[in-house]
Amino acid sequence: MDQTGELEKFYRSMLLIRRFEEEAARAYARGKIGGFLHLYIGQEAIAVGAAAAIRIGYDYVFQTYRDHGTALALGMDPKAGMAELYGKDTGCARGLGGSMHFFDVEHGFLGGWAVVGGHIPVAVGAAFKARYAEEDRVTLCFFGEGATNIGGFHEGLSLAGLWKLPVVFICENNEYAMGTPLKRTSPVTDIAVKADGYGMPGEVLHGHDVQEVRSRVAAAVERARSGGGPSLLEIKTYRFRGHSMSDPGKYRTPEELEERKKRDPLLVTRQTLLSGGVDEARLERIAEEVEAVIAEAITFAEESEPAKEESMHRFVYAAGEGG
Amino acid sequence: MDQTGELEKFYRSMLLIRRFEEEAARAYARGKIGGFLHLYIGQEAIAVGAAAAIRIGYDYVFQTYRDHGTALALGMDPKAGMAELYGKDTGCARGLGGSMHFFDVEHGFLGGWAVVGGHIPVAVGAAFKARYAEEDRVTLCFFGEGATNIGGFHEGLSLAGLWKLPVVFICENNEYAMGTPLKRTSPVTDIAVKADGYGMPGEVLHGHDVQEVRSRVAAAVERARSGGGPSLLEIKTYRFRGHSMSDPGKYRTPEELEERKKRDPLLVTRQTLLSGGVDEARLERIAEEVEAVIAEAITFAEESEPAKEESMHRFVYAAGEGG
Amino acid sequence: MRTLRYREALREAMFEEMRRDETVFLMGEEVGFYQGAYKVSEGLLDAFGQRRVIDTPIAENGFAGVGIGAAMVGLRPVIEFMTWNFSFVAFDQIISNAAKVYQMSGGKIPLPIVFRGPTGAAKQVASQHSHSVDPFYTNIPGLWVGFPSTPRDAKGMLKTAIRTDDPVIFLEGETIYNVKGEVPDEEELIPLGKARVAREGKDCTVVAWGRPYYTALSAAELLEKEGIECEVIDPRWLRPLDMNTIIDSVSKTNRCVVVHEHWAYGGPGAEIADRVQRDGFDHLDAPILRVSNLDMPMPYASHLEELCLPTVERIARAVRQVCYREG
Amino acid sequence: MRTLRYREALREAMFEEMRRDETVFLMGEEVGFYQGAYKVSEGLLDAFGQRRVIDTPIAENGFAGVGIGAAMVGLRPVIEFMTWNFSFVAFDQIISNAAKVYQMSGGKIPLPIVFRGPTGAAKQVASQHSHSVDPFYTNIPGLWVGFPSTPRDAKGMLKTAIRTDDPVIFLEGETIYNVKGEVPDEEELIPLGKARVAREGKDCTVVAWGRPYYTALSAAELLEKEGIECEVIDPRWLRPLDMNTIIDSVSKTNRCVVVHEHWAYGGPGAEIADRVQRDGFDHLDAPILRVSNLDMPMPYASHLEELCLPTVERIARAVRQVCYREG
Ligand SMILES: Cc1ncc(C[n+]2csc(CCOP(=O)(O)OP(=O)(O)O)c2C)c(N)n1
Ligand SMILES: Cc1ncc(C[n+]2csc(CCOP(=O)(O)OP(=O)(O)O)c2C)c(N)n1
Ligand SMILES: [Mg+2]
Ligand SMILES: [Mg+2]
Repeated sequence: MDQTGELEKFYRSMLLIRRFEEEAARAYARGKIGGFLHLYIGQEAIAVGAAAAIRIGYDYVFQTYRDHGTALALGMDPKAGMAELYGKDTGCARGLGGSMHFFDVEHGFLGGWAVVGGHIPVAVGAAFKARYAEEDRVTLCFFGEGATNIGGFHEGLSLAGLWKLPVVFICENNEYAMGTPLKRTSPVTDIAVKADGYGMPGEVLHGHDVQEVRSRVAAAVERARSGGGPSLLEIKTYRFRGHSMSDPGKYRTPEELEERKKRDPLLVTRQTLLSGGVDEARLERIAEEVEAVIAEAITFAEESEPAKEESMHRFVYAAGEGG
Repeated sequence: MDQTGELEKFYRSMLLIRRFEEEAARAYARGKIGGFLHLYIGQEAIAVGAAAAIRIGYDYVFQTYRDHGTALALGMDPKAGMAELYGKDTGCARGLGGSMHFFDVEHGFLGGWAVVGGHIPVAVGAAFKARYAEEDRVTLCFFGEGATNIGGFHEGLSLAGLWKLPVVFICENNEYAMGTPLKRTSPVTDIAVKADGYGMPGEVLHGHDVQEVRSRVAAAVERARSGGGPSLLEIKTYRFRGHSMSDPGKYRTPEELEERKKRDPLLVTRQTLLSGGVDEARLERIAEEVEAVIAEAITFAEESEPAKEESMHRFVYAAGEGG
Repeated sequence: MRTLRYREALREAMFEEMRRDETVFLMGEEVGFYQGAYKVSEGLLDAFGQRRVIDTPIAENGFAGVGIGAAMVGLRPVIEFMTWNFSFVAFDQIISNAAKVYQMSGGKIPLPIVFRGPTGAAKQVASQHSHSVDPFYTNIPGLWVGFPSTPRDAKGMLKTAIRTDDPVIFLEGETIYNVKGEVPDEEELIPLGKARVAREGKDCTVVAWGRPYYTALSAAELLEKEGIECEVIDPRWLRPLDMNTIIDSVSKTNRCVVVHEHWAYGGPGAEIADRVQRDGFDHLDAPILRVSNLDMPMPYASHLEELCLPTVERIARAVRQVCYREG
Repeated sequence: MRTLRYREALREAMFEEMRRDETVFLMGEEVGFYQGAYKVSEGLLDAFGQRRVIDTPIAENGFAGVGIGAAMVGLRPVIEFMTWNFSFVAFDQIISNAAKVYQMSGGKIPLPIVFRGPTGAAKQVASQHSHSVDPFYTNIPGLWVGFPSTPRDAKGMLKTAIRTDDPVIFLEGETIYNVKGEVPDEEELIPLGKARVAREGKDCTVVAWGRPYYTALSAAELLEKEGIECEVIDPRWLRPLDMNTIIDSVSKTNRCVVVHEHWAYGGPGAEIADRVQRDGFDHLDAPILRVSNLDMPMPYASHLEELCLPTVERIARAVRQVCYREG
């Protein structure tokens, strides 16, 4: 695919995520969705760029509770995602998991984890398996900058560094952990600095340029795939919404938010496409296609059967008693 | 005190620790002492040098289960230490704690902790209190190189680095965590490298030279005391015995051990003293004094009353029901 | 008497104790500038400043340990877990350190510290965020465990917890932060280990705390119409348990149902049942029944979540059963 | 039949399962070159190499998580905790991740993983190293919990645990590693959730596992001389509990004593008592009694440690009491 064609695809994918979440937010306000809902709005280029850097369905991907974007970028059916948010049996986790626990095994999306730092060693375990089975699969492990002070981060990166496992750690540094800015949570402001202590390369890049994300992640993925061990990528980004639906985001100024919105990955990509010769009409068509997909997802979610009582009883143990 | 006078004092203190533990090992073999017994033999210069670098009884000190040396260097009565090993009521923890849980509040020795890494955040808490109370106390926190992969290490150092607390982290790198050499447990072989990630200075020094330990620790202590924040000191050392009494230490060669024994801190200090003009007779007298103290400690431990049943019932809660 | 919300009552307790005692401080994630994830600490930063209201990074093992260390040398920390689910990464600090310092030091170092925060299923926050921790912390000697159900108890028990010279596990019901109730104007300290008879009745003793306390009261009202009078007991403290109050009641009603929002296996639910059968054996006219969370990870979907929690109907059914009043 | 030590039986189970199934591996601290802190894994490194017998740094949260991740994508890890005391720093991995993956993924990702290691008080290792973890892990749906008492069960249960598609908490008695017993020559898989009647008797049912299982057998011998015949039941699996076997026995003996090496508050001890009073109410002629660890952190001194653990005398006293045979 040519450069513009690829960028168009990225644009479409980012727009899909954006629109999916905008509609999820509306459905939340209407009481159709409950619990916590953490939006990825503003960070879409990271999921989309990273997804383009791996072999989808072969490689493994782990994300936090802020997981819709990554799942969709990897190709999860938006219907299954929206139905999950609605607590329906057709959801990607049968309505048992909700927003924070998206799973899509076919696309290698291994969750959706809600305890900060807890999934990092787990992701390292998937990378361990690739080594064990002599497969050249790579694992991507996403987390926020707020996770870098917790034990799970340290132990996960220590083990990956020690064993030189094929995993790429992607820290989505959106400047805030709930209401707390990085400077009040970390003794060092560049997360990438921490890589040294784990014997792995650390890099910093910007998250609004989807092609940059793709190519920098691809380099780290290739290093991992070819036996060069893990890396820590710090991707600077920003979330435009509050931490979750209940957070009005008062800890930052409207000016800061406006400033950051100038680097909205969708805006930036749109401009690049336009100046690269793609016309408005084409972008309009993409938008329409996306709207159709989203509308379909919502209808599907609305009309699906509620999560089943049987599911909650059944999916506790995989083995019957007796082994 | 002049240089030699000071070194003589250090020598005496190191010898006391050495002899205390040799006798403890014998008592263990005779079944007088039970449980785990982790000897500090070979590492004495670290405890003694560090103790000389702080204000004893004002500053706070935390150690792992390998704690006899540090407690004695700070001035704990060897009688109370030996009685504790014997499980006697006169022990420093009334026979409830044993070898791994020495405590001596008067000398600022705040334990004796047996879960790897678990005491590191606790030590940071003591440093936090000094800041809170606007006191210029410093906290020393000792741990082995094996502890540097665990979450408690990371979280403790992150918080201390973030809040610039008055604490000196002393990693006694004796090359092994039980049977595992550092290169099989850490992605980086210089522990001090990890300091960068916590925004604090990291230094490496050698643990067989007690005066070097004293002066380097003193520098870090002064920095902490005067508001300059925490440091991480990696002190290279070696333990001459197994991990604990049940470990024959088969994972290392006799040659390696012999090699390392050439840097036995007692041997090295003895040689320095002799070449500094102290005569054999004087060292002999020190040895005799130490023997007398040890003999007294053993007699005391032997003759003391066993730990009391009442103690184990009483020291569960400090408050009565009713608050 | 004033009417306060449970959340406000907790805040008042902290406010008053911090005002009274300079060594008391509050530490946790988002307790300061954000005013608390559940707004329990709202206003405390303004009142006491950053020295005493301390926002931490996400490092529960770390800041729980910091609290323990600070308590060892003379402070009285209140450590907030944003929710008790996150105490699991600090579990070792609590069981191995907080619960042991006093004993390990041979009685030399008391440890006045309170760990507090919301517990239980909130609303659709799914399996990783819906744990009830009662069974874990009540097992451990060296800890006191309190779980207030009403605003009045929330305030009076938290004040007691802060003044106690031992580690206290202070569990707050995430779904009852908004509940209103009367709180006395004058200072009140609710003593450790004293239960409260919330409703008198002669037919069946119902023991319940936290959200199920309210569900049990509703069930009691329903049953009253059927001619069954429940005596509802709120233990308030889960460790130590006030068995005298419970046994006194059972010796009158001869029946007992325990209602709790934790999984059935073990925990205070089983402990109370065991102790009632043991100490009240001769009084019992029917087996003790329990109404618990269903034995499964909490599902996200709201209608399923409801099925997993104790309901009025399940409680009523259990009471009817022990009263042999089934249809 | 051959005579094996408990430790050897565990080793054989791992050896056979690793030989049988390439996806099974062993990971933990000192399991390889050091041959295991308690020598359970002796020889496995030689037999299977470093790819499948993996020494880890001291990072329980980390390597427990690695096991979980590896199990999610098709391996069958056996994760050794040097002792279960150190599982507390990995508690979150077990409760929030291992016990939840299958449900969170809507039944798509089973998690075949065994966490194993020694538990309970060893000998004078003091308060931080003497925990019994039974009460913590049995509370959690999504986990199976096994605790073999004999070499035969150790082998057959561990083999079952490794083949099961769910996370299994496998508790081994640190003080019974040396116990010898008969183990069949042919392959044996002890099914999940089946208890074993270790000794028949008509006067009192005694439920016990781990070290107290042996203490209970000794007490039964002592009591036999006094004319009291105990039926000793080893539950083998603490989750799920085989209540049928226990209730069948109680319906014959009409009395029950539960003996366990964990603190009294909650846990399997209280759960068994509660379920016996509930399901066996009409059979009971006396309250169910429990013989537990004393409710305090374990002291170091050996004579005090002994007092804290269930003794033959305490068990005998409880049995006499439920048989109304006190002097
Ligand atoms: C161990 C733990 N502690 C606290 C929380 C509550 N919590 C959820 S998200 C969050 C902030 C995380 O910030 P960051 O890692 O930067 O990710 P972001 O939300 O910005 O994507 C907190 C404190 C949690 N889920 N887990
Ligand atoms: C969390 C935890 N895991 C495992 C252990 C068992 N253990 C005790 S000491 C030790 C080795 C520690 O090595 P190091 O930190 O280098 O200290 P050293 O013994 O060499 O002084 C281990 C694995 C423990 N006490 N705590
Ligand atoms: Mg963030
Ligand atoms: Mg070491």
